Amino acid sequence: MSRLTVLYFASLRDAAGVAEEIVETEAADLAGLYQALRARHGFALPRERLRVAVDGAFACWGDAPRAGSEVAFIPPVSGG
Amino acid sequence: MSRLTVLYFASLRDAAGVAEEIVETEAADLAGLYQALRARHGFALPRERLRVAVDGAFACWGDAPRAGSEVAFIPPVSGG
Amino acid sequence: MDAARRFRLSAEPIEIAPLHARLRHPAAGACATFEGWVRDHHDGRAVRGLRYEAYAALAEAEGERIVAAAIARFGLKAALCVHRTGELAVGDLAVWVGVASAHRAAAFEACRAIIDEIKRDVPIWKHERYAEGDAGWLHPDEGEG
Amino acid sequence: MDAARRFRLSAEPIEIAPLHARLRHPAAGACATFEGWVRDHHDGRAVRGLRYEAYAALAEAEGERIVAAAIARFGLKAALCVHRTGELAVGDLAVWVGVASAHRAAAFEACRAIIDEIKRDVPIWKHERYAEGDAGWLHPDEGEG
Repeated sequence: MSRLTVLYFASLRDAAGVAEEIVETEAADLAGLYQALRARHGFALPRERLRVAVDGAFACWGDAPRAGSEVAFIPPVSGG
Repeated sequence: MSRLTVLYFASLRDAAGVAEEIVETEAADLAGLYQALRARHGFALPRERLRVAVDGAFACWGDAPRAGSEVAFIPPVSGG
Repeated sequence: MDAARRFRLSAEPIEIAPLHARLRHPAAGACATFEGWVRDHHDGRAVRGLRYEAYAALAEAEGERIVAAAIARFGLKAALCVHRTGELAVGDLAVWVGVASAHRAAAFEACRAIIDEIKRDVPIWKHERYAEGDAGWLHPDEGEG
Repeated sequence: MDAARRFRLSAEPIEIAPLHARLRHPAAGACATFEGWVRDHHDGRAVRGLRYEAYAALAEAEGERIVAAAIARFGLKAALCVHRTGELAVGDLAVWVGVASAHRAAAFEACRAIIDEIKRDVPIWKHERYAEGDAGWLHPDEGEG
């Protein structure tokens, strides 16, 4: 069981209703973490359209969730 | 015999020693006019590297010199 | 803007003059800039204004990486980028990119590469408000935008 | 600058702000600019300064033609160009091109096309002064510059 912080942006934040939350997870990897949170919050975006970042750097979906880390799911960007 | 004004720019003006002059020419075309003026002033640039303009618009070397017109020989440009 | 930083987010209107001044270099013969302005329409819909939100820590790291990589790749004398966050109206400056290089080919290519990569990789999201009163986040499919 | 003219020669330093203001358009999402600056070197020689001379009547007609053609070809919202004449020092602005369009691809391509054609077709000549004390007109071979 890992306890970590998850950040939500843009449409994910609107759907979650919060910009961040503390999560306890038993997921084996970040893909599993997103799957669980998508089910809980009803996120419309499938994982294939997102990127994931840990502690302010892009990470891989196969990485294991680290206790105490800050995980962000990055919806398709639209700056510029 | 046509009497016209010739304008010189950049290295052609330096070589001619004047920015413009009145010329009387019997040349059949503007190419012949340049040939005569090149011989007179010792221009280094061959005609193949120049363009020619008449009355403020690009013209053709085969055009006949028109009395009263303003002819300019355009050395390779270097603006920008 | 911190003299060592070449990308930043700005919650305030972007002032171009001091950015432009930082590009000056005696060996630079070419300066290319790009500005993204808020348009009055998008995908056929009338736009009233928008809001940009960023994941600031990652956006600033990615932006800095992109600008630094362009400087190295194109041999630039200088390059800078600033991106707005917060509320913007039609006509407002959303993003500014400026580069200086010895010759113009590199200046154009680098400026284009920087804005393309900013739009592709920097975690910033646009929330558009439409004339009809509704609003929404833009999450373009790959290749869009 | 006369509001109807989109190219002009300037014997005085070019002021960017009023030119930039003329590019604004509510349907424009992209603005690209190009500036040519006097470099401190050319072909390996140290440059102290330079002078631009133009055949004004033909230069203004050709410049106007080039900018108008780019507006039509790229569907621009606006485009302007000003080129200096007279004496310039290292770092001075020699030429400014600015374009506004709905999207960035057209803005970059049009801005590049305008400066390329200005350099190729507009009768303006550069007289460089070198650190060694000599000076000369630049009459580049085709493909140079």
